Amino acid sequence: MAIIVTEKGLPVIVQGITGHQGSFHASQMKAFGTNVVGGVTPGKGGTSINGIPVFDSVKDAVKETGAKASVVFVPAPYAPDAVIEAIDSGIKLVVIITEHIPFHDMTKLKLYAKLMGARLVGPNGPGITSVGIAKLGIMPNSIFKPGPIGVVSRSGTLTYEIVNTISEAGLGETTVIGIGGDQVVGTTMQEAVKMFQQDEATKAIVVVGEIGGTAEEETAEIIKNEVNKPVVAFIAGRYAPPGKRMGHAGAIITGNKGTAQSKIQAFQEAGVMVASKPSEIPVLLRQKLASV
Amino acid sequence: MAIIVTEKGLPVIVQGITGHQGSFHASQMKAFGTNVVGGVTPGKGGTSINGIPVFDSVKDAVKETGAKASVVFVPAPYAPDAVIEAIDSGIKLVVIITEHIPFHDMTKLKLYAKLMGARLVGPNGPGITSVGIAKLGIMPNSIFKPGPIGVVSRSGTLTYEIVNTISEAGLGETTVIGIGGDQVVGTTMQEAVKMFQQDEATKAIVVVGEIGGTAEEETAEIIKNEVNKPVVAFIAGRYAPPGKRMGHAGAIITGNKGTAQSKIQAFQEAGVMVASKPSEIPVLLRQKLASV
Amino acid sequence: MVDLLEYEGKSIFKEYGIPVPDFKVVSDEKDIQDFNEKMVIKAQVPTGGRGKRGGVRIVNNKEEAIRAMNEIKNINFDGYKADKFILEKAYEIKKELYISVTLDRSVEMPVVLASAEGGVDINSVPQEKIYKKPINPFIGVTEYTKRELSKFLGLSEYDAQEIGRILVSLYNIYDKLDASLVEINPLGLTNNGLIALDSKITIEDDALFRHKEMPIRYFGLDEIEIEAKKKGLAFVKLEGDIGIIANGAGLNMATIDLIAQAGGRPANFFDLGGTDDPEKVIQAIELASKVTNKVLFINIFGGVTRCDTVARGVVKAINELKPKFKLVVRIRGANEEEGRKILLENGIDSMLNLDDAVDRVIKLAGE
Amino acid sequence: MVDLLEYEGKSIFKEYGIPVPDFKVVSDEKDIQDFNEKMVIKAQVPTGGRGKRGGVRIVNNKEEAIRAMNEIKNINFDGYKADKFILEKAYEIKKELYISVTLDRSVEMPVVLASAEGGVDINSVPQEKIYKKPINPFIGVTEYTKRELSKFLGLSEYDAQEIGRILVSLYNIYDKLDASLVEINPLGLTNNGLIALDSKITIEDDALFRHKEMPIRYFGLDEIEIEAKKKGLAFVKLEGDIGIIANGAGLNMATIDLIAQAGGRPANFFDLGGTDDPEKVIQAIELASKVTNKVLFINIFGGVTRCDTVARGVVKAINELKPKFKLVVRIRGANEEEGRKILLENGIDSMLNLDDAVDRVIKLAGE
Repeated sequence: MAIIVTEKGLPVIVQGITGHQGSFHASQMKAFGTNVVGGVTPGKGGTSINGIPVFDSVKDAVKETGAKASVVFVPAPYAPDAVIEAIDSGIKLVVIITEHIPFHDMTKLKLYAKLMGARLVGPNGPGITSVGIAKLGIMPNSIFKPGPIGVVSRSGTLTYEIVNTISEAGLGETTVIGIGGDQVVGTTMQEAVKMFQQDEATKAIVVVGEIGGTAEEETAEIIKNEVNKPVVAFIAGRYAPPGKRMGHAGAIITGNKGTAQSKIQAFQEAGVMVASKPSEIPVLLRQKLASV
Repeated sequence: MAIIVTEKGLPVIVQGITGHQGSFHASQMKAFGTNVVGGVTPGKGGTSINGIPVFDSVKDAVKETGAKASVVFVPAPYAPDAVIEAIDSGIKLVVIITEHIPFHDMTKLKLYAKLMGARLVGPNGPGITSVGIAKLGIMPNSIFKPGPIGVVSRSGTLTYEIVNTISEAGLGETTVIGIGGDQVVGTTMQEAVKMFQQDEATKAIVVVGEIGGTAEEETAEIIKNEVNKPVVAFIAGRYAPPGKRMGHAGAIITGNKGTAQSKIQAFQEAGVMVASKPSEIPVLLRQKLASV
Repeated sequence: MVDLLEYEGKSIFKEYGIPVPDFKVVSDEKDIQDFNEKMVIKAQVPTGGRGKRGGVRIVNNKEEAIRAMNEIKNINFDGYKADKFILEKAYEIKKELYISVTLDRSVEMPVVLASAEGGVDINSVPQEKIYKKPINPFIGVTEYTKRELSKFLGLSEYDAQEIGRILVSLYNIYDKLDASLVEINPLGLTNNGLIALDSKITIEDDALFRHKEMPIRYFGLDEIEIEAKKKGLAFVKLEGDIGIIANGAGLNMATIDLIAQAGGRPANFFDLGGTDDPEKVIQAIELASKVTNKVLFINIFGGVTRCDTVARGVVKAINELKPKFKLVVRIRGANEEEGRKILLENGIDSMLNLDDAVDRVIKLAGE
Repeated sequence: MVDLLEYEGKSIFKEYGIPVPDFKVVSDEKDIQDFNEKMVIKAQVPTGGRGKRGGVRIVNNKEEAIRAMNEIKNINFDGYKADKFILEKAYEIKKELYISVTLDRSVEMPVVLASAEGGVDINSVPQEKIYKKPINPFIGVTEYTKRELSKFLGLSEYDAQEIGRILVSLYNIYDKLDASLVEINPLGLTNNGLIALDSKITIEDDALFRHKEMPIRYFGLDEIEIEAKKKGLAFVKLEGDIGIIANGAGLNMATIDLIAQAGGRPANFFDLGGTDDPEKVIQAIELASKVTNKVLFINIFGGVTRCDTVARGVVKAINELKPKFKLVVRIRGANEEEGRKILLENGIDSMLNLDDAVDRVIKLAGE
């Protein structure tokens, strides 16, 4: 029915809820139908934001609300500690929206999450939405439509563009996961694709990649060996110059590594159709789904 | 059929094989029927000990022999690194015989093993023997007899005494695991008892505890809630004075914590028969097994 | 990213116990004292290949050193001129090795990379000649890794001890300074042990808040890129004439791709980011104007950044700046209707469909 | 275990940035200078409850200090006399707190324990008044733990910062010095912040190879226990008359239990350990002789230690030492037949069954 966020009514807290972004998106999530049961801001315990109770600590929030997932809007210098607090308090899914978390911290956080059996999504991404179930993050509520397409993306707004295109074409999505644009991310493209393969409701997968790193090449390898569902890919940054960080910390061609060409070639060799523009994605999806 | 060591022919290496203990017990393990495929001593690669090839590193040994488990005889100052080397080389079961490893190191090793999905047994224990399958450690080969009793113990020679008693009484063992006498051990009494409960071949469980810590009390709680097989316990140290470390680093009554009385009471409250001497254990086992 | 110069890196090496030659940093004739031994003078520039361009010279006395320095000062190193120099003893090197600690994005951990083929670009060394091993940050450098490393490099027992210490120091620098790369290339093997003959340390931008002591460097950046960076904006100058503003890095790259695929020439990458302040939009248009010759393409998919905010900013900017270039605005997402209305009321036509917008941009750019 | 004295612990606290009173260590009248304020003089002894015994006194000038010191020197602290004293300023304390970092065997990680009820034995404080929180060694002390802690202790914002720093320091001491306990009790809350009024640091024996700087302490040990410890043997003196040697800690404890249950009085715990050297057996018998009045019971289950080795050692020891006490030898396991034969050839009867052996011991002890 979806990946990662699969439980309707999953109790969610927002860490950093009293901030500008935190409070806005807590309300947006509620409007989407997410069961936002509380927020956390140290020192603001006992207050409330748009009817959502605020706690001093995740421990308090979990104790009072039974929260199982958290969305983190805490600024980068404090975000790693907020994530550890969530994990230590028994939260098993932590969606990190915060950008500019040093990758050194993420390396350790990711290992710690693995040790403690928690899953991280992000950082520096729009979060995850399972259509009809819950939204944990900042994707616009309006772009989704229930349907059979699983979307995994390294991007934020480009994801909205593509999801919107898919929805408008009359298709629709199971889960849309923005894994984040950093060098080290909690949930990888590779994992997401494997999960979509396992998910019964997902009939086809869209992978939105970009320059930098080798996640797409490794994903292509997985698709070749383990995925029998149709996959359509899009790669941003075909015309990006080498050695320049294109906004995302992870979007950089270093030496001859991480080029769009390399990724496109890897996908094509794995039998994945690579769209040349967002509007082509639903066209290719229809073709692929029709031929299954 | 057994716990932890369940695969006949499991390829095992011995780390520290060129030492006095390592070489002796490598041969003893072979004589028991363990598939000892190699040994590791840095700088001694290319030689052999009693027909067992020696490698410079675990990586080399795994590459050449396909080893899946390791028994560590490396002295305490170097043992933690040897364990990490084994884990990093893909070994999933590391039996640590070495004594006097600082508990600070064990705390970290245990977390690291969890992170990497490896199991540790020990340190400061006799290892683990699955009768008819393999022996990883230093228990005397002669004391075992195939049979339905699972034995978990914090002790070494006391385990031999008790296993010998069980064997001579015509019963016999599935797996005997010496978890080690330290404060922090790789596999706990609690885990072992849970595994024996799951193991079909094990019809009754013997728990050999001693003063210090709360492992027995916690085990009793597990037995009460999760175990329906007959359990017989023995607790050493009923007459041990408080505040004195009785040989094992973990065997100490601190304040009023860790007394034999507390452990005996906890077991009795969990419906466990507590033997007053080793020779009583097979008697109680026969009673319990007959009444099942 | 902050790339430290050789002398800065070597000072850090020294502090962390990595052997480096005794060096002096000189920038003027008067900094150079009399000497009478084989020394080397090296331009302190943040570019590779300075040796090939004559930025590294052997000198035997004060006069030669001054002459060399003055000559090097005239060399153009990828647009950079040297004003600082290292003057240090020239060692007899038996062998040049390579060692670094860097993030491996694939294993998501730091790795040590090492090779007995040092002194060249590590990317040109074949994989099988490179020792590569992850360092788990919860554990640090293990003893067995040190043994593997020295065996791989074929070092003597004495040097094995030293390379172990050097590796620990490199990892400590990586960890404590939030570096993305800590590299010694070449690591010289002499008769008296190992010595770091060069240094490369790169500090991650995102971690600079923890390292106020670090210099801020803009090497390799265009003037407008520097201006953007100072304002905390993500801006990359390209060679074309079509200015681009989009919100989000991925959408930005995709927009550039679409323009380029359609035959246009994008002038820049420029991520507006998430904002609800029209002033930010005005600032952005002002900046983009500086690289835009023909058309400015604003492509927004509203989420955190709402379309009406963008529209208000666009209107104000156009009125204030009265630009000569043409404008194509495409807005979708949050408050798109209100945004379109605001634009229309001010005589600015906007588009909803991305492909159509790209066509329009190309058409206008060709006029 | 090495228990550090207060002044040793406070020196470490100071080094790690934990606020302590300015203190002076004195042991003689000439160490004490003139002063004219409220000071406290404290016996440096490794026992609890020294205050109740008069080992801590308030003094207002040199003369009072000297008098107090000389008086304290005559106090018996569980068999220990004070020869060193801390002389430090007596603070105005608003509240006494408790904080420590120690291993929690149950969670298998270090934990911080803290309470607003300090100055008393933490074991006497009810659970709900103790803050307890594991510290994952891969992560260290987290910011949120500091917040929880200071909230639990009801500290002001100023003191909250300080308690956070103190906690980090305590954990660093625990980690860097391989301590099993690092305790401040009481931690004084003054008008000018927090201050460690006492210290307790215990270093783990097994880690002493990493801490050659640590003093070796035998406090609370009997002479024979000290002798055994110096030889690296595990020996605990008990009150009885039946000497015990067994191999293995568990078997040893079980042997003591069996003897005691049967009405005998064990004289000691003594783990022979694993050995294949008869000389070690002789040494052991020699040591055990010192506490044995009636019977020496040697109980061996052979594994690493083979029965024939033990037998050879026993024969030689008996011939050399010609002890007055009686001997019961019970051997099982590796090479038991050979061992029995060796003993028999030398006129020593041995037993195989443990219960029978215990009966024999009790019988002989009663004769």
